[in-house]
Amino acid sequence: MNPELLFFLETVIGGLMAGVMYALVALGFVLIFKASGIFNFAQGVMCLFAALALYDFMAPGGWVDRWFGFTFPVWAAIALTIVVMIILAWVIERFVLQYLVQQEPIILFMATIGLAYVLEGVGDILFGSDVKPLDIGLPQGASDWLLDNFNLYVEKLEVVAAVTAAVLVTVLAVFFQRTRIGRALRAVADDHQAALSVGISLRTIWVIVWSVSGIVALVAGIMWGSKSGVQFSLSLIALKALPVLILGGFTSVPGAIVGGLIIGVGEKIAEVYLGPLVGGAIENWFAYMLALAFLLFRPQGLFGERIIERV
Amino acid sequence: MAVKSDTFPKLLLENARRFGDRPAIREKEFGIWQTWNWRQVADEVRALACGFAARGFKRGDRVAIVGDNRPRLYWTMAAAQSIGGVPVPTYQDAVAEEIQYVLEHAEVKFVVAEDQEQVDKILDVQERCPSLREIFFDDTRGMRKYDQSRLIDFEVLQREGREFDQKNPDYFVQQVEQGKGEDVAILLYTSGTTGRPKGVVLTHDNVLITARNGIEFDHLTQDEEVLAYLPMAWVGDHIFSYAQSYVSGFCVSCPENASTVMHDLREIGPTYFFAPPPIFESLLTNVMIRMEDAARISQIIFTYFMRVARSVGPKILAKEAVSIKDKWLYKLGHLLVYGPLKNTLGMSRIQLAYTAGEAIGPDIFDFYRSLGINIKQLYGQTEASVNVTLQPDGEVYPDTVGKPAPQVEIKIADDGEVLYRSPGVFQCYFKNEAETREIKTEEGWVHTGDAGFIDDRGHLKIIDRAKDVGKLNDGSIFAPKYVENKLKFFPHIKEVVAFGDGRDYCAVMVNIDMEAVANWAERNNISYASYQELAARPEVYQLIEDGVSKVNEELAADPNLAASQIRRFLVLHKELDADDGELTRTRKVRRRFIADKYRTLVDALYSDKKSCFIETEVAFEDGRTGSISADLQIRDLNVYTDLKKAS
Amino acid sequence: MFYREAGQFKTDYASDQALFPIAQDRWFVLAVLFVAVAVVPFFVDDYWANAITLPFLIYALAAIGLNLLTGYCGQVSLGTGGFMAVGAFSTFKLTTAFPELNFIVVILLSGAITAGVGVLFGIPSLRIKGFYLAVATLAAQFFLVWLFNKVDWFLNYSPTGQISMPPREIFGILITGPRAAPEAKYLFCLIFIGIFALLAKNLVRGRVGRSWMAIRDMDIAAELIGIRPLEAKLTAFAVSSFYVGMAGSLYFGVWLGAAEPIEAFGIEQSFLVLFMIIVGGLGSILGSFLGAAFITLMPILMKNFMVDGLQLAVVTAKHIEITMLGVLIIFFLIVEPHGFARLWQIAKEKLRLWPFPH
Amino acid sequence: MEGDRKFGDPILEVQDINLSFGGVTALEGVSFDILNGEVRAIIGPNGAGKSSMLNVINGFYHPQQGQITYKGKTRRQMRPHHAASSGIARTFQNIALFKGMSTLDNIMTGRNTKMRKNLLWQALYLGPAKREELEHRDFVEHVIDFLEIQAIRKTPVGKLPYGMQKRVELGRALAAEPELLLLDEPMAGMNLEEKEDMCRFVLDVNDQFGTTIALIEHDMGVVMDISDRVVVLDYGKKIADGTPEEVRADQRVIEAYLGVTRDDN
Repeated sequence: MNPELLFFLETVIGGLMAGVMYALVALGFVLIFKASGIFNFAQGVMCLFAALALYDFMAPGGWVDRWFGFTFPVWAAIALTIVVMIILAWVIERFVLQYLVQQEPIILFMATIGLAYVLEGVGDILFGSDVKPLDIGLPQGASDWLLDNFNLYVEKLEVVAAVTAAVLVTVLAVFFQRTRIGRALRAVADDHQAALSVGISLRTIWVIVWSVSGIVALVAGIMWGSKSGVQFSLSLIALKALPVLILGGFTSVPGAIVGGLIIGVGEKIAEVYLGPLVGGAIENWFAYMLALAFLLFRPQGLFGERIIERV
Repeated sequence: MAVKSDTFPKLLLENARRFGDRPAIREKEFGIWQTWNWRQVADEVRALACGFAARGFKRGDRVAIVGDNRPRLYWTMAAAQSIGGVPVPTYQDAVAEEIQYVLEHAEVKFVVAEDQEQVDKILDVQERCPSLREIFFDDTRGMRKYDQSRLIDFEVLQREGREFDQKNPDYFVQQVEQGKGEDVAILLYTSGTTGRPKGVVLTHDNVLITARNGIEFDHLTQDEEVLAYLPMAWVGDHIFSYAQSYVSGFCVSCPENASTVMHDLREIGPTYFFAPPPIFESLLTNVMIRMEDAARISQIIFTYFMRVARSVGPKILAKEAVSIKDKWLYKLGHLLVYGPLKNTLGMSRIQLAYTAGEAIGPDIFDFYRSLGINIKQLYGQTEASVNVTLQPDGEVYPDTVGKPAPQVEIKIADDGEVLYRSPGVFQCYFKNEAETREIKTEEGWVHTGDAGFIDDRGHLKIIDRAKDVGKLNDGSIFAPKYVENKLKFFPHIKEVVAFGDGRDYCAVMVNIDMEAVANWAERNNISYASYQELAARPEVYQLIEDGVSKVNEELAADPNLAASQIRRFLVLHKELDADDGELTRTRKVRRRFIADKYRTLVDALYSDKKSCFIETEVAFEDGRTGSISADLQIRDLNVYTDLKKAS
Repeated sequence: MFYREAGQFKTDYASDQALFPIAQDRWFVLAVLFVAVAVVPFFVDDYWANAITLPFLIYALAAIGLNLLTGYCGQVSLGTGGFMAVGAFSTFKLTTAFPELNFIVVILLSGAITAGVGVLFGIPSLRIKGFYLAVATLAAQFFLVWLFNKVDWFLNYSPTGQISMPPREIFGILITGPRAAPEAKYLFCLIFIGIFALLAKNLVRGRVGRSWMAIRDMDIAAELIGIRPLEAKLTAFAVSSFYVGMAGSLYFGVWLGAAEPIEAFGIEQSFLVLFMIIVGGLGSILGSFLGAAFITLMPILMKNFMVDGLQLAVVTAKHIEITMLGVLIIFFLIVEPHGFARLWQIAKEKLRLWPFPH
Repeated sequence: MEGDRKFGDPILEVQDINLSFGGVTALEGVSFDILNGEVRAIIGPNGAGKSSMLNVINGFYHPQQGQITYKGKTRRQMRPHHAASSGIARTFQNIALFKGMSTLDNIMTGRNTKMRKNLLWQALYLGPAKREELEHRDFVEHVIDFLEIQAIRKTPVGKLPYGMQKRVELGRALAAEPELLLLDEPMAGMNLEEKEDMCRFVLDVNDQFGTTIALIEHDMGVVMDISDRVVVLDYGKKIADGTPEEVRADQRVIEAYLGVTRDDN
């Protein structure tokens, strides 16, 4: 194959893989925004926090190791981390959100920024701020099969991430479509009263939503952590996911996924082909510009319907 | 001052000449206090007077003024007086028939009405006022739809006046010059507790000399701030807001409308203030009610410093010596409590406040004085151009109405009636020679109709209307008003009607004060659905009974009045109301009317019945009538016979 | 308690619409100004200037700027750091390119340039609203900082990647550079910010301010009664950016003296200023000052307490500080979501009504 | 009030207006006119397209077909700002006041199109800008006086009861000195007394300032009392047009109101 085309293909695939990761984080945002109208700025820090907790449960030298002299196997550590994220969701609802139910969206948004500070500070105090390699046994390195047969260089981890994301989305879709709680969650997005009529209190729903998005954060945290270690910068991937949200819409699950892929690919291509021309490091802002340019032509976003404004 | 101007128009021109740039009158309108200085007022009055003249107004013609306190209505007074006419202010809340009586009786030629509401009333009765020629209105709102032939916009009138003035430039000044002190200045209709209103004829001399004496007596200056909020038809407003303003040159402010008076009072912060006792009373009640919701700490501070104020405040106000500690405590109290309190009441700047018209509760009187507000009582009548007696500074007592005002002579008739003679004494009742002769003697003495006596301090003390003072069957004197007032000093009691003349004992009917009792009921978890239900609650009865007992205790202490102790009482199921004829427009009880209307109740009070059924006609605000009925309880009370125990 | 309003009546609209219609308020403001101008300078040393007064004043200016946009016009912006960078770099380029230019003119020009950039980044606000817009403003933040970092022209080809402020005088008094006296810096900022706070207050109580608030409260109704959303939103972006740009200019020129784009103008700056206006009170000029005071002073107090008082390691103290900042923000949002300005207003009402509760 | 009211030429004519949203038809071939100085009512069952009609008139909705003639100029569609600055003001069915502002400031926004002074002058609040602000304050105070809302002048509108908010909204529209005033259910949700007040204000506005009024109202009693002519819409079509008496007697109107039960009511 033409090496340039091959290079392009690799770039696109790399972009798609990165896009899957963005989509994962964006998914966490969408879940919470859909159910409660809260723009959860702490989503990124939740990924970091989940990854730190997971690391601590299984890695030598963590709190568990130091206090009890043993570490958990991977599956148990993941289960425990899930429990931690559920507890965290409960704590957030109990100590923060329930007092702010009636407030303006911007107040809730600020509260989640405050939350991000708290989680970051607590994470640092508990686990320290050094870089931790996260290894839960996911395959590393390039896929030999693709390299041999197509001469394509693709990270196995990224493939795993893509597959995991696909599975996660499917599970969530089933959860939302088929389970009673899931339907209640969808209802609450449209009408709080409707949700109450299903027989689940708003507060419970919020805890569930935050738990689910905590678990999504854990998955995202595992993927990013396995790729580049668990460190503070992990929380910054939240900033990466934001353009995805403008593109895909704050309330659309498919929007988050397709938006993530578009951003991932667009950014990768720009980085590779455009970056060198302007001095590099454009990945910080390019995604935003891409999303903005897109919005100018389609203000309702990817999957949004045209809004009829009424007075 | 070389020659004192002897009429209002001359005073106006003099003021405009001497201090034309000083504010003369203000009105809260369009969110701010619109102000006119003396020169502008003189100009407005001139245009108006010429307008009247252009429309055929002659010397001696009468102009009725119907409306709230408005600068233009005050100008109308001066304008009419300028060209030898007589202004006739009427009560703005009077119904059409009442206004019709005045318009017809006074043979009014022009009416200046405030707005559509007043115009409607006059149009209703215009056929019965043959002398009425034209109606002028101040507020054009909603007036476009009316037939405009006899209805003229105030501004149009002034425009015509200015044109007239240009053609006859000397007319106005000449007319003013023609005026003399002995000319009739104003015709004031007194509401009267019985019968038809009477038109009191006062001359410029009557009003101006009285006003001057008052100003000198209390050292008023042209820097006073006054809020004109009492009816223009009432002689008090005429003296305080009009005559004294013209004489001393101070500025008068008119509130935005009736509902904003308290707010406007606070904004203006008057230095010279007049209010009848009910207003002082409701302000105080309001303070107490608001304080009940206050935080604990503020309540403690408030209560403590109010106690300090009660003990030293009146002394400090009377410039008596107090201890250094008390002096500083009072200063601290002023910073923390009295100052803010006076501020919220709009009384921070009051130098002098008067109350009159009826007796004021000693508690209420002391409350204001202890805050450092120099409130005094006066005794007056329309027939005297107000002032008969005034309390001089330093001689202020809650139970007297003061010493004779300057140039006023007083004597007490054998039957206890108070008579006076002064430069303010009215000329006559308009078109009512008989009544005039009955009230005013050949020598110029006027019967007040009030019974009273001069105490050892030289102060006049009023106990009741002379004609109301009667005798119990045992021959002892009975002054119903005295008993009623004593009861009305309790915050939970709004109105009282006392009976006893020609009876074996004294019995009373009580009206509860809805606001105060409702508040008390809320605090004591007493539920009720209506006024009637609340009034009938046994707890409320007990509350009233406690008050009545206290009054009996006080009455027992006075040998002359011990026989007037109350034996039986009941609480009325409805509020006494001026619309039902039970009160006068000035909210005085019409005792005879009530005795007649509630004959069954009165009879029951003088039987041994424990309750009595009554059905009453009532008039609602929209003019409909209906009836309410109730089974009222009657309570018996013990009387104090042991004088020592009682005292 | 200290209010004596009886007798303070207004006879014309000018006095009714005055900034401080109540006399006691006027006296209070004059007293505060007197202390700030005539007393504080005697106590300002380098530490007080650089750690407390300058950050407070300069952040207050930035907070006013952001408050005009977010609090008054309802357009959430997360690009404050980027706009401050525009102000700072404009100042750097202008002072180095035109050494004769008066420093005040430089600041105003820097504000103007930032206003232009702000309008550019405000254009999306015409089509997108709420959080979509907030996220879009992040584009400004990241793009601008990247631009200043990458394009050497902005740095005057400085090999260290830093920019530093040359010394400049105003009326013969040194204001910038390491040799400038702390009290001179302080007074200069105080006067400058005082004037611009007043101008901002004037703006928000006039037609422009009402247009902004109308757009904020109900944009459709605003449009239908004749307010042009385009004009209102873009002027908000322009004026806001003008203020933020001037704050950036002072931040770099007077306070820091030297700056490195990524460090000094990162997204943390945007959040910090946003915190200030939330904690201080959205839609309040006074709140901008109170919020700036709180957010700048609180970490200092906390650090002093933990490092000097509890003898904690600096790193641990830093972590606790971040946590506490988060906790405090959440606490304030729960206790009084409308910020210090509302608390101030309530306290004032209480004082006016004392001893009555309402 | 005297019986015969005379009106001038049409101030506004809408012709053959078609409006649809993504396939859903809101208005279909609607034509009618509004004469200078009259009170014109637009009535019809819920969902008949009344509010849409007002939105077309002041340019918030752009019809796919038809034309609008306002003060002699014919256009395909209006623009909100143009409508506002050329003398069309309106109130809204669901109160659309600016919640964070006082009554005074809300009404002042109605003067916006009449204020000219630029940003700089305003920031300085000196000379012309101050004078302009105070002049408009004076005008607004007259509106406040007219609507008898002096006591709530400085109250934030969010704290006002519903009826008062409606009044403030009318004030905001009046502040623009409109030639054509559009009122979208001005009496909805009011008690009897408030309705009477509002009726009085509407008539007084019409009477005092000669303002032409087009209003949507559900209370038939009110409509019959205060309007000069009525246009009836049903399912986006005009079914009747004439004096209140004519309309009341119209068979199609009776059917629209009584004959057919709807689920959207």
